[in-house]
Amino acid sequence: MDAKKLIEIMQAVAVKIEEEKDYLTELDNVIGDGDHGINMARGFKAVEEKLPSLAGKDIGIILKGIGLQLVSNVGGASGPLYGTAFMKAGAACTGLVSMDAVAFVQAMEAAVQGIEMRGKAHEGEKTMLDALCPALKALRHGVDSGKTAKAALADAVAAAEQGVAYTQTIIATKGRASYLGERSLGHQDPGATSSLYILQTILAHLS
Amino acid sequence: MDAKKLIEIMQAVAVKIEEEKDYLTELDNVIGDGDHGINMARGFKAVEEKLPSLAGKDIGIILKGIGLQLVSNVGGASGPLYGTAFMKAGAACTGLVSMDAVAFVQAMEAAVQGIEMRGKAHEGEKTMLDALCPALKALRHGVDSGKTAKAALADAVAAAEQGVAYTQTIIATKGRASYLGERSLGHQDPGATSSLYILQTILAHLS
Amino acid sequence: MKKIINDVASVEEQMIQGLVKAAPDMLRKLEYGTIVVRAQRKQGQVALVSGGGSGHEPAHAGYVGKGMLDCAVAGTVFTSPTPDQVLEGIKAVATDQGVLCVVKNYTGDIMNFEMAVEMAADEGIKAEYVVVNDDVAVKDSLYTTGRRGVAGTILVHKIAGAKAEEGADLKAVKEVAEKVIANVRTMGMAIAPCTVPAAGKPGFELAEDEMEIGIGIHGEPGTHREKLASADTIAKMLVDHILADIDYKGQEIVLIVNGMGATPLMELYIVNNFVHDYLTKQGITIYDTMVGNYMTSIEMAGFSLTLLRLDDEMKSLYDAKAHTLAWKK
Amino acid sequence: MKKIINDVASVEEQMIQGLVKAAPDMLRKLEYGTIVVRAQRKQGQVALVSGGGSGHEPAHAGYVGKGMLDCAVAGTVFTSPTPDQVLEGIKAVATDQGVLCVVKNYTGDIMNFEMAVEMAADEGIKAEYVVVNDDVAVKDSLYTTGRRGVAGTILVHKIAGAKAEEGADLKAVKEVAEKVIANVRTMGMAIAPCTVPAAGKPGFELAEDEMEIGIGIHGEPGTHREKLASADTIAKMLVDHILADIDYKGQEIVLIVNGMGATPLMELYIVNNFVHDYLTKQGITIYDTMVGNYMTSIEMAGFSLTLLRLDDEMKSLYDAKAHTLAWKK
Ligand SMILES: Nc1ncnc2c1ncn2[C@@H]1O[C@H](COP(=O)(O)OP(=O)(O)O)[C@@H](O)[C@H]1O
Ligand SMILES: Nc1ncnc2c1ncn2[C@@H]1O[C@H](COP(=O)(O)OP(=O)(O)O)[C@@H](O)[C@H]1O
Ligand SMILES: [Mg+2]
Ligand SMILES: [Mg+2]
Ligand SMILES: [Mg+2]
Ligand SMILES: [Mg+2]
Repeated sequence: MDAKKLIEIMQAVAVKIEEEKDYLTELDNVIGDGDHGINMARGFKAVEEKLPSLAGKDIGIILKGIGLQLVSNVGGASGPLYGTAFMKAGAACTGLVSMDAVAFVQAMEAAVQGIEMRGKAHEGEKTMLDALCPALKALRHGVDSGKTAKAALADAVAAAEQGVAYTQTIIATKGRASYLGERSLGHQDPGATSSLYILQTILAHLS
Repeated sequence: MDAKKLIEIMQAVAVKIEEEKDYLTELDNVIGDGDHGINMARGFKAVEEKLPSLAGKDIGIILKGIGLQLVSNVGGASGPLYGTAFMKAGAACTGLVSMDAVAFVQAMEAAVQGIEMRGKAHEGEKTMLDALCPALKALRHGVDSGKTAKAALADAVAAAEQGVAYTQTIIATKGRASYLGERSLGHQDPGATSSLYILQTILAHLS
Repeated sequence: MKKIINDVASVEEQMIQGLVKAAPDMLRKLEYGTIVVRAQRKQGQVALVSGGGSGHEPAHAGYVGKGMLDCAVAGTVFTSPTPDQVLEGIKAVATDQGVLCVVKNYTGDIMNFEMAVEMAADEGIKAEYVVVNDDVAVKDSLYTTGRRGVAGTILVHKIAGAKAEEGADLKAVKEVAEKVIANVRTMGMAIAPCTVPAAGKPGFELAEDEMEIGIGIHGEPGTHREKLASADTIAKMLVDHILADIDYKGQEIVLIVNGMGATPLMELYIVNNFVHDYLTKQGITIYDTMVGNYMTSIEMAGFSLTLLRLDDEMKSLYDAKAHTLAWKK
Repeated sequence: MKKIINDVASVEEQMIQGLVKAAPDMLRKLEYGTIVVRAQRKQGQVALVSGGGSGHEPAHAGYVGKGMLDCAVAGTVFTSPTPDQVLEGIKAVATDQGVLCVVKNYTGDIMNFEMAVEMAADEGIKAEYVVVNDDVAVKDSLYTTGRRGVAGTILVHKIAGAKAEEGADLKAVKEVAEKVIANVRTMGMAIAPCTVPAAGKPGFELAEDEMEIGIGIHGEPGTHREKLASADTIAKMLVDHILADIDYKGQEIVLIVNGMGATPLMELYIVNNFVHDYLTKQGITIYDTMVGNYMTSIEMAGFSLTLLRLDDEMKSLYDAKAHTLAWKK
């Protein structure tokens, strides 16, 4: 994947998020405060507007630029989290003009660590990490065992899907859903769902 | 009608008003502030509680006592109006231990004048006066032409019924309904309706 | 009907008790009825009494205190208090300088206060009253009951209250009250009705896309119904109605953006954002703005706009210190 | 959704503009974002910055002014402002004495303010923050996000604001803020939900006879649902919950009966009537009572109760002069 492709993919992510805005908000309405889709759509719209000015830059700069846009436009919990994720991924890709499978794993590793650090959370707390951590594991495993980036990412998406389903079965201990205690059981986490959408869109647009 | 009968009739009026409380409130809801039945029921409940202590008094004192209870328990527009009506009727009956047809006319005349004076209103403004003024006219005419009190009162009730129906056809220029302007058309005046109920109850219990 | 109350019959009594308990050093409830007076009785100055039905909180008990009212007499919800209750209030605060009652223009309120003032006179108390009629939604004419008294009433409390506190005599206090009345105009609207507890259901019903224009403060329907419009459109309509009655151009005014009880401040500020610019563009100078719930209709959702034209006397009385539950200056 | 607004996208901007226009001599809006600061910038004293999502009006911009906040940063409705916005606010009011941010305990608020404070430090500004977590509806535990910050936050604004105004240094201002946080507890309920403008429909739905207990201030459902009960029953339940967390017996407290936005004062006073007597009976002394809409959830109907245990320092700071839109002392 080169920088041009990355920009193309991020444009597609912005479209996808806008499409799923109402659904993500609906999910957040049940166990949160009903704004996740709104927040994400606002942020990715800002990203979309920023992308043209990032064209021609290296992958590190593009990812950091996206992270900054998310941090300063999403707000709420998901803003700093996704923002940190992209900024950390960018830092892991400093100077790269294209990304191979190994770089992709490293970027995603940095992103997930960034979220864990910023959110003081880990897998199993009914957050976006329940999609991202299994996805990262699957991605790393796939790449380590010699799969193509696309094939490994397909595994990651499948793992993220399972992770999203898993969020329905656990009680939230982080984020607003944690205020509901047992009442959060049976409901899908909005942040995990938006993470899945991002991974799905990357996969769909990988050549 | 002697003082004992008067007390009996007023007890019946209190029962009737309580029965019609919701309907009167409903009428007031449409063109007023939805409390006429509540106000009247509160007032006549106080009257009912007071009646035993008025037993044995003359008619003038009983009517004044009722008026005072209404003034100090009904509130709103109807309180001072009905209160003044009964107090003026009482003043017209000072010292009487029983009331003949002529005295009845004089009492009712005083009552209606009291309302006109206190409310600065006259017939045709969509108020209780649209029941009471025609009723008074019919009563006076009946008694003047030699009818019994009961027969004349029957005429008065019939006139009041027509008056109540008439209130549906005119625009209010007094009371809260006047704020509605043309929108008050087609709706029956709650105060005229409660006046009719009082007259009907007196008629039903006259021997 | 969904309300946080105990039972319908005790709403007024418990509310007034709860209000007094919020400021026991400042306020006292009389034994007789739902009547609130200052804890420290005024001496040697004109005393101000107001009141009316309950359901307009913080009016009127929220305006009892230094610089404003001496006494507020509360009737049951939306029903004028009775003459004996008003008389009780008058007697509890009357001074040798006399008492001024501030009455809103409703048939019931006027008759009950009028009777009370007559009864007070019989007991040797110098009592008079003024009638507030600021609501331009209602046409004023010799042949009707005239305009209603609504949110502008609190400006009468404030300015006449300051005058009384200064030690002015009854004539002067009454005069300044009447000056406020002559210069204050209001108009209101609602997007959702209110429910009188004892009635158990709303005074009118509105569809999701409807609003009622020209509402009063007693849950009654307004002068007409329209499709719900934007905040700016509604606010412009109300202001235009007011300016058609008094042309405030070139004047200095106080503006009240008043919530009807259930309107979030968010919406009131959005309204103020428009009204401020719109008035300024017409050459009207906004001396001060009040945004909040000042004269409500229980849980009605909607707002009213009030404009008062100031002169130097009213301005300095408006600025004078006041210490009440709902208005501190 | 039935609201008096212009369009969903401009709610926050127009609201903040309208708020500032209500007190142009006292408040100023920054060009960048929906950020409100005092018109006269403080010099040589610690500056206080607070904020969070919009929808809690009058919080927080209504508490900007002498004796309380220096700056309020408003995000979109119920969404924490972003770090660059908070940073902008910090920079607009920072003094050489430093800045204290008052943050309510939500993941989003904490992360965004934390990043802003880090960024401020990079620019050489001495900035710290405290986290308010007064809501006992939520269990506090090492393994959760802990209790939420709700209405008790305004007592932090008031008391830490007075300390800053006195000229105390950042350490002392932060300490007294943390003392308030340690001693303040809140719990709330709702009988009707609110609607985030951008979402267009309510956060939860309740039947005519249901209420939600343990609600927060972001339209989210509470900890559980019950059949609607009487005002006294509800109030007792909330107080008991609070007293189970901190035993206020024998203490002097400030009590806040806070409306959630659409609750009529009538109902809040009825609640106060019970709470006052109930607390007094348990040997708790009520030093002062505040009844009104202080920390709202747009047009949610319901209320919360807040208790703050006072000591001499907090008492005198609580009593200190304050001049803001929503709190005058
Ligand atoms: N501490 C955390 N760590 C990781 N993810 C979190 C954390 N807190 C919340 N989230 C994620 O953020 C999502 C909510 O985002 P959003 O609704 O935009 O913010 P807010 O909760 O402030 O309204 C949750 O569904 C969850 O996946
Ligand atoms: N000026 C008036 N003269 C005579 N009757 C009046 C006048 N104003 C109002 N009424 C009567 O009073 C009735 C309303 O009474 P009520 O609802 O108890 O008082 P309020 O209008 O104060 O709520 C009206 O239906 C009308 O018949
Ligand atoms: Mg959310
Ligand atoms: Mg009525
Ligand atoms: Mg009435
Ligand atoms: Mg949010």
